[in-house]
Amino acid sequence: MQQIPLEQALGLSALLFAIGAFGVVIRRNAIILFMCIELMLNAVNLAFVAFSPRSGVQGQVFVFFVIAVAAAEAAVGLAIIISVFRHKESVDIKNFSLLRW
Amino acid sequence: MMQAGTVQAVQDMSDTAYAVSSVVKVVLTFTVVMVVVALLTLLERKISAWMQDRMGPNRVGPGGIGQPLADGLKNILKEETHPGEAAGVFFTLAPMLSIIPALVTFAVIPFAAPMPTRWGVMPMVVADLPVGILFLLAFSSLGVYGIVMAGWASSNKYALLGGLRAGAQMISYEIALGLSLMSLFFVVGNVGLPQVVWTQQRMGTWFFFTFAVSFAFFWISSFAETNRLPFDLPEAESELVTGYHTEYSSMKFSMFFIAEYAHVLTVSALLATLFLGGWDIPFLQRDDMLGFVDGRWVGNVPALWITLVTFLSFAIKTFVFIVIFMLVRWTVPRFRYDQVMDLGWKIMLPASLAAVVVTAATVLALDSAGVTFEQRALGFVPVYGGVLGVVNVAMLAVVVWAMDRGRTLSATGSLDERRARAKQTARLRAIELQTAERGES
Amino acid sequence: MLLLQEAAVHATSAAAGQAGESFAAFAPWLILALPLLGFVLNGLLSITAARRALPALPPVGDPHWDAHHEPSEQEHHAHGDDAHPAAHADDHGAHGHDAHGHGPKPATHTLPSFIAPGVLIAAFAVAVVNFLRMLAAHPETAWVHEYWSWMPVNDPTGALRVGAAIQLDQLSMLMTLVITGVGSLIHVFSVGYMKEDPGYPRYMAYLNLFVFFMLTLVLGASYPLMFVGWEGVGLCSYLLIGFWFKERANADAGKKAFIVNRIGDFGFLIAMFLLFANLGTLNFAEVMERAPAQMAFGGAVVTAVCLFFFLGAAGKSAQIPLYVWLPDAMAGPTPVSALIHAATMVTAGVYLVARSATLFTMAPVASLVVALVGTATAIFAASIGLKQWDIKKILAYSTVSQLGFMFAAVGMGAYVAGVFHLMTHAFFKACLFLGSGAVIHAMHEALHHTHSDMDAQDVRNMGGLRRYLPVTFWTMGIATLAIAGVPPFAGFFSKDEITGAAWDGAHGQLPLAAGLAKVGIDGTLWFGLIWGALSIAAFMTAFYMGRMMIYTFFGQNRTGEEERKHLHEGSWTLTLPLVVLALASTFGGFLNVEREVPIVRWFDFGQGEALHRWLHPVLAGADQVAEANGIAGAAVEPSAVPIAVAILLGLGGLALAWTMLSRRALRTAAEEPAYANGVERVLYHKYYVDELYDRVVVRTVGWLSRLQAGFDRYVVDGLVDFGGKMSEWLGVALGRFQTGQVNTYAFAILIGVTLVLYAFVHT
Amino acid sequence: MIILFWFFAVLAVSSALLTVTRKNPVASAIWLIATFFCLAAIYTLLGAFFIGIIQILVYAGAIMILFIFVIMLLNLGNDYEPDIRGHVWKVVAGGTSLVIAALLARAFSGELPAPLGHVAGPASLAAQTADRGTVGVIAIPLYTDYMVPLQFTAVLLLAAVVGAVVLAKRKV
Repeated sequence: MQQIPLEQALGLSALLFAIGAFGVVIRRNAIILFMCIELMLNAVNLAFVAFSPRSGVQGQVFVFFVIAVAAAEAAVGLAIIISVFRHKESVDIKNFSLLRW
Repeated sequence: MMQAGTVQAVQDMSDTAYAVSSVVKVVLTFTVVMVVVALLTLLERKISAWMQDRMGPNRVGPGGIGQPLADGLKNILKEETHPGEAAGVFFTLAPMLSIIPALVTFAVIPFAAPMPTRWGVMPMVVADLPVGILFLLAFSSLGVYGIVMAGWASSNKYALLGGLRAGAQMISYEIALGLSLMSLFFVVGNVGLPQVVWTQQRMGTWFFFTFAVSFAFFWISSFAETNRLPFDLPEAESELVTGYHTEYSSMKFSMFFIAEYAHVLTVSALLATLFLGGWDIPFLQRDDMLGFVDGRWVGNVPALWITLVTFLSFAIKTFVFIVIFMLVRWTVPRFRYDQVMDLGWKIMLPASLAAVVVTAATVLALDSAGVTFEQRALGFVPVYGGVLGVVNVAMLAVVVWAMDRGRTLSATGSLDERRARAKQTARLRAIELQTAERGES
Repeated sequence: MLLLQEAAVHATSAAAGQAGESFAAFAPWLILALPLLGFVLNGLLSITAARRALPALPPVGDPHWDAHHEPSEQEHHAHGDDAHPAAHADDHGAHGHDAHGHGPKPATHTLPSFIAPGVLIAAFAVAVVNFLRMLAAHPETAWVHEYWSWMPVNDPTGALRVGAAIQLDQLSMLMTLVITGVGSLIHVFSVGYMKEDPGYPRYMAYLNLFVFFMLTLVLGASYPLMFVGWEGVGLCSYLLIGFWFKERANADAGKKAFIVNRIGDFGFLIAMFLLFANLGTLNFAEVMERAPAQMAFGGAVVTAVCLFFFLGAAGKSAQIPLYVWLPDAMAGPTPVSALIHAATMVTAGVYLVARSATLFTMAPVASLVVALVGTATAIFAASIGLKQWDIKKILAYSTVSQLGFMFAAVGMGAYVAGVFHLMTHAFFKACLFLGSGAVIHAMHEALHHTHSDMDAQDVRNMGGLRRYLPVTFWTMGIATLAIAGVPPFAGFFSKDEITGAAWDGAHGQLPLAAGLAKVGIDGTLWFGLIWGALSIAAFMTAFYMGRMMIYTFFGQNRTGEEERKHLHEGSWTLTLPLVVLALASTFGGFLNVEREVPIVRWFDFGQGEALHRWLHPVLAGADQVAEANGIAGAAVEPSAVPIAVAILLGLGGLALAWTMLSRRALRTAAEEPAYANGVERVLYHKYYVDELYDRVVVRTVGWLSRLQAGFDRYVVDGLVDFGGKMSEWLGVALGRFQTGQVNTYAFAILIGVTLVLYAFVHT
Repeated sequence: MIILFWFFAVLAVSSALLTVTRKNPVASAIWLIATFFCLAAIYTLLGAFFIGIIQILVYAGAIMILFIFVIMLLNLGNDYEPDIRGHVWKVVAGGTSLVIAALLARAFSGELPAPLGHVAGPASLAAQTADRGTVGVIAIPLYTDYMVPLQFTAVLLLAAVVGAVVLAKRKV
């Protein structure tokens, strides 16, 4: 079985990361923003996993932690979105600017 | 039990043979499953009729055997309705999404002992994934997408409610489902389903006894996962019309139906595999084989007749579970929604957590005591599985009799509610009395 | 390395076990644990009592609330409040007679009466068992047992290893006996003296805690452990001086004691650091073993160590110039003064010097300083004592003076004499203090009945108490004879040994004299001076003690008609300790008499000088050092002169007091002026030392503090405020970038990531 | 293998792009799930079976369900407001993202640093998998070398659960 070249996997990771970052900048829907962030996290995960055939299993362990943290983040983030939605009737982040000067 | 001398006789398949056999297995399995599903609809109607003392379908073919075909034809030919407000693509996507996971899950279930062929020994499982049980958990959790999306895309409040209910219910019970399987990992030591079957063979006890708590919880959860009575809240006719598939008609509706029966079939097969020894034939030692581990054959020599008999064994076990599914449908009334959630979160989650801990402790104790799977007391009583089983049955008894205390398993509501109701009645009666007195005076 | 050291430690302890093979310590930890247990129990009781005494609703704006509304135990608050008659009068008016009902006391105020003395007596019993075993075995080396490792610091230069270890040898045994024995008696006395006080359980808890720390101090096998006890007793002293902390003056006295002691502790710490830096250990056994080898005789290091240790000792034992806290410490309850500020804690300094005898022998200059400071303190404090009117103040200055005697002794290398005097002093001074407590107790009760606002502690207000308090009179009389140095009472022998040592030194027959000669100082003149000064101090001691006794017990009673009816002896808990201590003061001196004294031969006390022989193993190290450096004392020629002088001075002082005062019609405080002429005035005002300290130290520090406060306020705060303002402006300016739009932030982060990546790729 | 990888890679990138650009949140979510599936496949191709299945189990099966759930609960999917920023933003952000992608690709294509880690070393993943099993290969370092992070993660998850409940509760 032929191994997948490391560079290609990493390139994919970079591309996905850039797409996610792009989404974070241009979207204003808080939920979609979250999803873009998840996309970026996944891009990083891919990089970790891509290294693991070469560098051992630690990369995968880290991915495990990233997934756990992502789950926690999603739970809290979505709860925040729900509670904000109750007040503002919207999930558009231009309404979430309470903490500015 | 293992016969080491026969290792050389068994050949592994070449890559090409493997690929060809895989395709054959996929096609065959799919066909068989679809046919069985079709027959299951008939079976259900027959059993329902039997339970209600009626005849059931009996017009198409002898004993109504052609009824599924007729139903299929009707559904294909019927007009498809598409609500104007429905969200286009998702409305169409939803039935597909619900049928796929049910079918895909079947891929990891071994349905017979490995079959010797001219090109080597063929494992009788579509895909012996190294992540077997996890694959199962992962894909069973995907079934919820189809239902949720169907409910949402219909733009119908009943459908949406049904979809949300289904989502919440399936997520809730998935936790207990996963946790109940955790205990099995301790003993099996791997997550492949063939290993599960093999471990049951070596241990001499099936897991329905060894992991009684897991068995009970998995079974209950599987009712919830298939949305069958008493957990059919997503499609509760009396409350939500028919829930998430209210707006569906013809083949799309049919696909939900097929998905449900496919799910029942898969879950029954899983229950058979995980807890009733899979294709293991009771009291027969010839079927004790695992497969190739690092290129070496582990277990007895495979033979064609063994494969056939074990398949029969597997089929019977699965059938037993299917029938029970259907019998339960007409036996137990539907839960109320809060009861469902109570059972899932307040009883099954803590109980399965506790069961995991106790089982882990027992396994640790047994391992430290140096007890092996093969060990037998009095020549035939399995020690390892026996001890675990006794512990588990005791735990199950504790769960059922001490923890529940008539809160969830009782059909008439929780103890608190009954008290509250009694109080309310008393108050109403007092008010009545007062008004009566006032009226008199 | 560490293992080797450990092995070595084990080997030495094993060797120690072999040398005193028949000495097996009997649960010495119990001696420590019992008072601690008492503290815990009493502490819990006191917390319970405090809980119960909590008000339901604290009234706002009523300063007298405490006095009025505390539970009924408050009613006899005034009884314990001996140091503050003004407050007593105040209280009095507030209560009236109606508050005097004797209701049943809650368990929190009855249990301590059994717990506190009980644990002490038990500890004393354990100590006695150990003492008897030690007496039988007479081990040559100390018994050291490490219970657990307390401060193991594994630094590369050489591990600091301080274990929670108990050292039992003849010196610590003696101290333990004194502490637990005298402590038991004083605890019993406290039961009678304090049981009406609302803070009774708290008092007993503190007292137990004090004993625990004091025992830690003497039983600890290393300087750090000793320091723990040292600080602990300081803490308890502070707590007990300020026991009636509702009075500002008491709290201040506590603080004064605490702060002055800190100066001394600083010295102790520096000495420990120096020791560790030079010897690499702080355990007594190892220090005494390594010191002669690793430090030069009379060198700067050992001298500095000893001087710093002496600074610590001066703080704790109230030597010039740090003695000022002790007279103020009389603000505490009288049994506290007896236990802490006369019998035990203040002698810790003497114990420290005796414990470090090896070091002090190696540092003749430091020893001479110790002796001179001790002598100066002795005569200085004695002279102040001449003109004090407060009975406790007289005793306080007497204590300072007697501590001076002890320091003079240990300074001159007469360690046994110092320890001997420490012991006898513990007996007679405790007796005197307790007696004064009994007197004050009686006076208070009498004055309380008539609501008089006379000072219950002023000797001018007493007079003729002999008839009303006979037991107190006789016991205090014995103690007075003892402190005045009248043979055959205890004080005579111990004090005589000290003056005798000075006499020997003046004739060059002391090892220290030889040691001084070795570093080029002629010590004989100094020792002569010391002898003279100590003799004068002894004479003054006899005089002021006689004066105190005469004012208190002789002549006309000056309390007044009505009060006189209420003067009576206290309960047995008050008198029993007095009697026991009086007996000890009478016969305690025979512990260390020379064989030549007739009475010793008469009673056949063995070879005589029992204490000398008893303490010999402890001081063996010092002797070895002296021998190794060729300064071991020449054969002492016994001389009758110092003995004769001592007897004459003691009797003479008492006689002078009798002739000067007894025939005069003594007058009350209202009639008798505090002082008559300039000398008396200076003495009455304690040489204005407190005022001097106030002017020189306190005010200077105050000015410096104000200066520093100004610097802090204007310069430091200004800078900080400027920083604050700056960030405020910056915040206002930079805040504009906070658009509140997450996208913008994300974009900013993205730009940053890009830059970092660029830098990463292009380097 | 390579072909499969490219197939899934192209699929992943296109569904990621669709995730970012779809106006409908549900559509975005569905496409994101598709991306996750592709990634799971790629993980499996890379030999990380366990991570691949966990990706589906956790991301697709739990996290995304939550997203969809919330979207539906708030009923955002039907009358969604257009929420994509203006063209200037799109161009600038797109440009920056491309620069980042290019820089990352550049960084990855250069001399990669030597494998870090002393724990398992660079021993080939396949050998370790054969030795310890699919799950064991992750589980053994997870429960030995990474025990403390694991515990912290557990605490974090618990905190998140409690936090989510408190936040989403109507009455506290």
